[in-house]
Amino acid sequence: MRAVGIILAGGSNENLTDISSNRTISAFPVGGSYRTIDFTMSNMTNSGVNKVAVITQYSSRALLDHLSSAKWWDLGRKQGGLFVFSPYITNDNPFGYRGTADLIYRNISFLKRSNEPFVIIASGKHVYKIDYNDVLKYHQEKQADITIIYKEANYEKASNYGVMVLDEDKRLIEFEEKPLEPQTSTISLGVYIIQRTLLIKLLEDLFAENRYDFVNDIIIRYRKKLKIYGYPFEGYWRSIRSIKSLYDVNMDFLKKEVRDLFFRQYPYIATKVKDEPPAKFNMNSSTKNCIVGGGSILNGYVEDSVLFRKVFTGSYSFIKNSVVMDGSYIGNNCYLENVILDKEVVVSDGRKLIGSKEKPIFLEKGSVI
Amino acid sequence: MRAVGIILAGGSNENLTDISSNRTISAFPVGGSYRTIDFTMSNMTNSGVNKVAVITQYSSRALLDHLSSAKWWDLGRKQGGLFVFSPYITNDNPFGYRGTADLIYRNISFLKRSNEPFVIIASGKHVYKIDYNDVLKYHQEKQADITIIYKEANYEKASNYGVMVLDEDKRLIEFEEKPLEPQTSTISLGVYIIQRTLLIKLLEDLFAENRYDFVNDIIIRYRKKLKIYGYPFEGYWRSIRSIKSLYDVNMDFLKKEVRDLFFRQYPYIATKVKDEPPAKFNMNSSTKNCIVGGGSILNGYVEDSVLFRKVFTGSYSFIKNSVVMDGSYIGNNCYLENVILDKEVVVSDGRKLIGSKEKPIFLEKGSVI
Amino acid sequence: MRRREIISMILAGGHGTRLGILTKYIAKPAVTFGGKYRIIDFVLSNCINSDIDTVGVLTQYEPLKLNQHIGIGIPWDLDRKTGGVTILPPYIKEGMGAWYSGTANAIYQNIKFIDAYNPEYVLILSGDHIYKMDYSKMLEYHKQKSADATIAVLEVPLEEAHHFGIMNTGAEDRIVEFEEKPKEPKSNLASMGIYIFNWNKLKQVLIEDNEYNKDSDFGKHIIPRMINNEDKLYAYRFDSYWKDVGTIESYWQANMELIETLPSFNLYEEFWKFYTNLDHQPPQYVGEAADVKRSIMSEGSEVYGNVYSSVLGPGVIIEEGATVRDSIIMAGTIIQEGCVLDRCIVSENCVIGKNVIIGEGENIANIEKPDIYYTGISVIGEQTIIPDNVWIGKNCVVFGTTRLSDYNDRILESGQSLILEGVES
Amino acid sequence: MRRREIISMILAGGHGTRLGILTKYIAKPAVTFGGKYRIIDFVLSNCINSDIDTVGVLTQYEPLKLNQHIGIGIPWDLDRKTGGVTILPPYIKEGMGAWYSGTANAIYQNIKFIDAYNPEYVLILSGDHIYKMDYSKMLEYHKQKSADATIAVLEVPLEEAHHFGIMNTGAEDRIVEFEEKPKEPKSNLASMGIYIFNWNKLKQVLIEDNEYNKDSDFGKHIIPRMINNEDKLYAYRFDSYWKDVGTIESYWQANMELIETLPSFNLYEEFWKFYTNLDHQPPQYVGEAADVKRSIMSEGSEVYGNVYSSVLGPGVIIEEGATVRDSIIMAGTIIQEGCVLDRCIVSENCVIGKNVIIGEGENIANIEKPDIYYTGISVIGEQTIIPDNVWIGKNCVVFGTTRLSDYNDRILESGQSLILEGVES
Repeated sequence: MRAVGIILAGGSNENLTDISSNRTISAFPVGGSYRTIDFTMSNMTNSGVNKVAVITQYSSRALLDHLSSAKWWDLGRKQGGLFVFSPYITNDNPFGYRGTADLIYRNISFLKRSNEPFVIIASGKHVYKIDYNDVLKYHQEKQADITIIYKEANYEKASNYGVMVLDEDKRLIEFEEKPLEPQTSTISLGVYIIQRTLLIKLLEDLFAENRYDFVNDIIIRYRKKLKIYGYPFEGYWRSIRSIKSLYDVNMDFLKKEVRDLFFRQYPYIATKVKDEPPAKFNMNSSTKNCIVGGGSILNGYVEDSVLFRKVFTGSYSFIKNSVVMDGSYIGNNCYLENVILDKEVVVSDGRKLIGSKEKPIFLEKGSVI
Repeated sequence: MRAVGIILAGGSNENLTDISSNRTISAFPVGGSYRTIDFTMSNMTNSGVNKVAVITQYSSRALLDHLSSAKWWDLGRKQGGLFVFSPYITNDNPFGYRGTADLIYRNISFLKRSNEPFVIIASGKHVYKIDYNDVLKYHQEKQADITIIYKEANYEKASNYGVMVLDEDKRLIEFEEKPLEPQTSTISLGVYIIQRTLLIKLLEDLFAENRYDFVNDIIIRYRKKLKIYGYPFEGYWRSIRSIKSLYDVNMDFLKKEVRDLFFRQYPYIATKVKDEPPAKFNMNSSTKNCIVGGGSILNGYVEDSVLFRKVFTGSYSFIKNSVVMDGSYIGNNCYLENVILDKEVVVSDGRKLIGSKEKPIFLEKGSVI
Repeated sequence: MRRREIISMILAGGHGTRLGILTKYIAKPAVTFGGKYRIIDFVLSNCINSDIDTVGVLTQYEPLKLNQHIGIGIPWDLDRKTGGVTILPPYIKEGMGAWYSGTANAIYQNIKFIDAYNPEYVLILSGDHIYKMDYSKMLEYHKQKSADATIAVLEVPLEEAHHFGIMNTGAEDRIVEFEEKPKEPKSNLASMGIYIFNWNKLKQVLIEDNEYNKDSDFGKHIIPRMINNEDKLYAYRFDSYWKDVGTIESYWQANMELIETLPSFNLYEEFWKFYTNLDHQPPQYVGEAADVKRSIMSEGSEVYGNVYSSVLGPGVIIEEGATVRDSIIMAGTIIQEGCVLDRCIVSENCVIGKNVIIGEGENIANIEKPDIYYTGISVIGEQTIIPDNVWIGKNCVVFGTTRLSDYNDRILESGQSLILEGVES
Repeated sequence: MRRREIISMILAGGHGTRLGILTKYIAKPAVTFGGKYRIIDFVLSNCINSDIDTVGVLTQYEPLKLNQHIGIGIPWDLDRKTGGVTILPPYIKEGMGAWYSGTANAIYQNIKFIDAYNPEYVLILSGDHIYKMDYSKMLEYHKQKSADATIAVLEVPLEEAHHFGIMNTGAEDRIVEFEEKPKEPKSNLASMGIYIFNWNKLKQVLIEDNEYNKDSDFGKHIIPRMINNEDKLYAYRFDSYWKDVGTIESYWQANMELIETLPSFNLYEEFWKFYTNLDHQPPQYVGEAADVKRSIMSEGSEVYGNVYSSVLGPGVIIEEGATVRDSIIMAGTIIQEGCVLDRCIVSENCVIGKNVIIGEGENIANIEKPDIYYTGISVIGEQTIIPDNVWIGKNCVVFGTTRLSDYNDRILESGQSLILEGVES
């Protein structure tokens, strides 16, 4: 693959809107075994990209831990295949977060030292599967300066995203970020392919003008000057932005077509290996339509739920429509419905928690109730 | 080894005093093939420490590049054997550098998640060889809370260091940082062994009181409350603090006993592998009392100098008493005496540069003259 | 090269013929166990958990799967610049080749490999056993005793002692005699095939013994020779779970023990994890109409049917309406709708067609290999395909891409074998 | 497992007998070259520089040093979770062992290994050659031609063509005939032993050929069979530096070429680096009284004496007053005070005592092995010790811990051999 990858794994505006967690979205557990960033990481490496920079603004410890070894994505190279850039302070650069383009600009030496002609810029908070080679081929066919991956969304939802107007040839005409009244329902997935040297030049020009935002100062500002094209994506794609979307994406994995796409169809999604033993279903357990992670030990009843690794459920407990993350412990005689337990939550014997599908109850990491 | 290592690789007060370089001292080239930090890194791994955190304040790109793969020190573990912590900004922690203890406190989770009973805290700017197992054994025999490695220095030099007063049993009585009139010539080498749980407790207490300095707020403040002992070190030891000391340490490697200590006596100093071919001595070259790094091609005359890797010298050029770092190019008919060329300096044909041993000329990285 | 205090040599060359079809194309240490593991994972994990970071694995029989599994040692943190895990097959020296002809001969042929690390001690292990052991404690004991060799022993019931290599000990557990499968055992201390030797001593004895025994074996030659030399040999008593899964029945039994509510061999302890090479690790799924009880399921397995008292490997699919009971289903196998499996071992990547019944009928020992298949367990070899609506009895063996025409009226009677050759990959 | 478009198989099993004592205990691909490298480094580096990340190395003869050198592949960035470098020695299948009996037979025995990566193409290389080649360009050519096999060829002087395997080509360089060392060559296109095959095609031909030739060889059997089958074979012309360092003289010559001011084989190009396994890499040192000219020195070597037109390996020490000329001194060897060496090859970790003279006298071919040592070069085997004040002539071979008593009046005349056996390690 003739491209390097940049994954934007969390800026200041990228925390879940409705909880006060320090964890960036990219580090949130998805689908029983994964972290959100695994999907984009695996898309990169499965497409043959073998040099990836993950740029974080708030460098959550969870994300750094997850990426502490590059082995799982086979990016462990002598001179580094996986680079994790956290912001750092120098005399020249005493600023905090100023924008997505600023995040990349601060690590421009990564781009300058590469030889690959193209750069793929993607977000770490999306769940999808793609071969970027197809996009790159399209980019070259169109002789585009920038290619943006897009999707047709429900009109109502479009106002949450960057909305694009494309001409017949799929060249970008207009781009509006979270418009009040979207002109179309064509939404940008925030994934870009661009020539490496062009990106370096744009970033340097921007910085000289004190501009720092990729969408406003590059895509929108240059939409006429550059040849920017849209590449249509049609498969499963979700963006995690809220507790509700975290819940919904996890529940999606109870659908066979979603499981088959990510679990059974080659190429696979790679993640940090956890070395848990097989899941154990004891005598009186009952399990219906559930995902159950390795190392879990089940004694109770579970229905329509996603259980991550090392979950313990006690006897006569009942769990329904819930998401239970790694290492959580549910005692005997509990009742949980429409609940999200973050990692390592302890639910004591006999507790009852009932949320709604629209507003599931969320218990933060390590809570004991 | 039952200890984890912490290497302090550069705080705000740790730049070379007499040049305006962004590079931390830990990343400076020493001895023809190494970076300063390699000595402490290798001391750690050669002593069997297999979990090392390098904490940087100003995270110079050179240092990060040098540490980008843990393979060279055989610290590449599934869950990470080498951790590089750069400062990061969170809502809780918007501060810049506040002190050595603060640097460690910010990464206290590294200590909390470890199981090893001891911690070795060392600096990344020292050149020496030691087996920390001997120090640990001494620490346990003395039933010390903290053990500080010390050395007897020239009295005149002591005022540049932390000066210790020890009783007969080598227990610390007084400690003064850079005293105007040193009471003794016993200087601290800034290397400490301490119980992990004690360190965690001290750091948490300190932080609660808004104290941030390891020497002032732990060593000096607790000197009577804790059992702090000195461990005498007698071998070659240098600290790099200035251009002059950088020059002197490099020149030391022209002495057989220094070369034998670091190059020939087991265990060896490990460094990032550079894959340069053998050094090449062409027909008309002449080389006397010189270190010459791999990949260098020599055509001129060189005497009493240290040439790093990939240095090129042109015909009829004369180099004496100089230090030439990686990738520098010296044209034909040049004359260099008492000069330090940082990396990738280009000296054009016919140039003449003469410094003094007391004040060598320093050319910054990438200069062209 | 950095010197090592101790290095470990794992004998993984055994053919494991008593495991029948399970070891037809793979070495015994590479056979899966407990769903997601392979047998060798247990000793490899014991090594790294005991802080031994240099391991040689001696192979010679069908090592491909073992090589692929071990790779460069990443799962066990044994991918090192120096040390780590090294596969050691036989090789040609000065124009002469030699296969490993005995356990000690295999070590003899690798003296140079060991010498390169200049270790003080060498730990000899077998790649065939399932147990948890902290070898660093055994090493401590060895040093304490100033022993030349220390041999781990298990107390077995005296009436079974004649199946084992028995150590007769004197004061302070010093070994005074070794008897291989004695008819009238004098003690019940059975050798576990785990030895620590002072390397200098062992090297000398290996070279000496090679003069006399070209098929030098630890139990038969080296230990007796050392006792004879009055070297200091001590027994190290071990009293926890240890299994040699050498037969179909013991292999099946050991797997079944894992599904107990409180298993005698516990995989779930945080401080002594077992590691394996599993690249793709999606979670397990249990379907709407499924019933799973008293069972363990590995990564990526999916159950839509009924699974009772069984062990499922990674990626296994049990389709709707199928019932699997008291069985071991290995990685990647699919059990289609309506099947009924009882006391079966189905190897990796098989496809069992719809409504197939396996394991019913009379308990007649296998006719061709009655010493291997006789406890009622039917075994299906790897990559086997069984067509729809077939009925297979007890103690049967099936291997290969079988078709309806290979069965007599859709039936394979108890004790029959159906092995199609030449379908290697 | 991730599928690979192309994987590379390196034949590294050769004994290299024409290199005499240099290959006594190590396989030819593991012999050092150019100071710090080993011969196999060149093809391994070519592979990774050509973006091929999956490499099998077929070994069988004395592979210990080769195994240690390759390790898990870190120096070549071939330490991968899947793919990377794998050492492939022969093994026992279903109770039967088989050494590799020919170049193609070695690939035949590893069909399963290759199949596991399901590659479209397989690149077959020899581990014995020194050259730079971008295999990705050869692959492009292979695809362009829609070839079944592509063979790299070198144009040699027609009068030397009878030493080589010669490809006779028709239109567009399609190969119509292959002749091994033809007496009357019809073309000057010599096979370099570098082949790209479509894997499916090669696999089929290997299986077919195995029926007839148990010692199946690419040149002798596979290529002729494919030409006979009217498969599409093309020659890929290569016109840069390529050396088979198969004899003492050609090995010495190729080393000497590296020290030219403008060498025909340039190690110093930034965009095509060669990688090797060198753990400890202190810089070189040249002493006060030293004179070093027209020479290359590897990491950690130190010269206090005179070195002219020579190649020094890592860690070599040339003491004060010693003179080394036109020689190759390998890793870790010490040449003590007052020695004079002329046209010598001194292997790894030797100690040459004070005032020893080697390489003077009449050019008499070696008496025992006149076909190996006859060009005036004397060769000292690895770990040899030579006592002080000894005089050794031309075309001599010395190996072992020699003492004064082993020499006749301190002299070993030209053409004599002094080989002490049984000093392996």
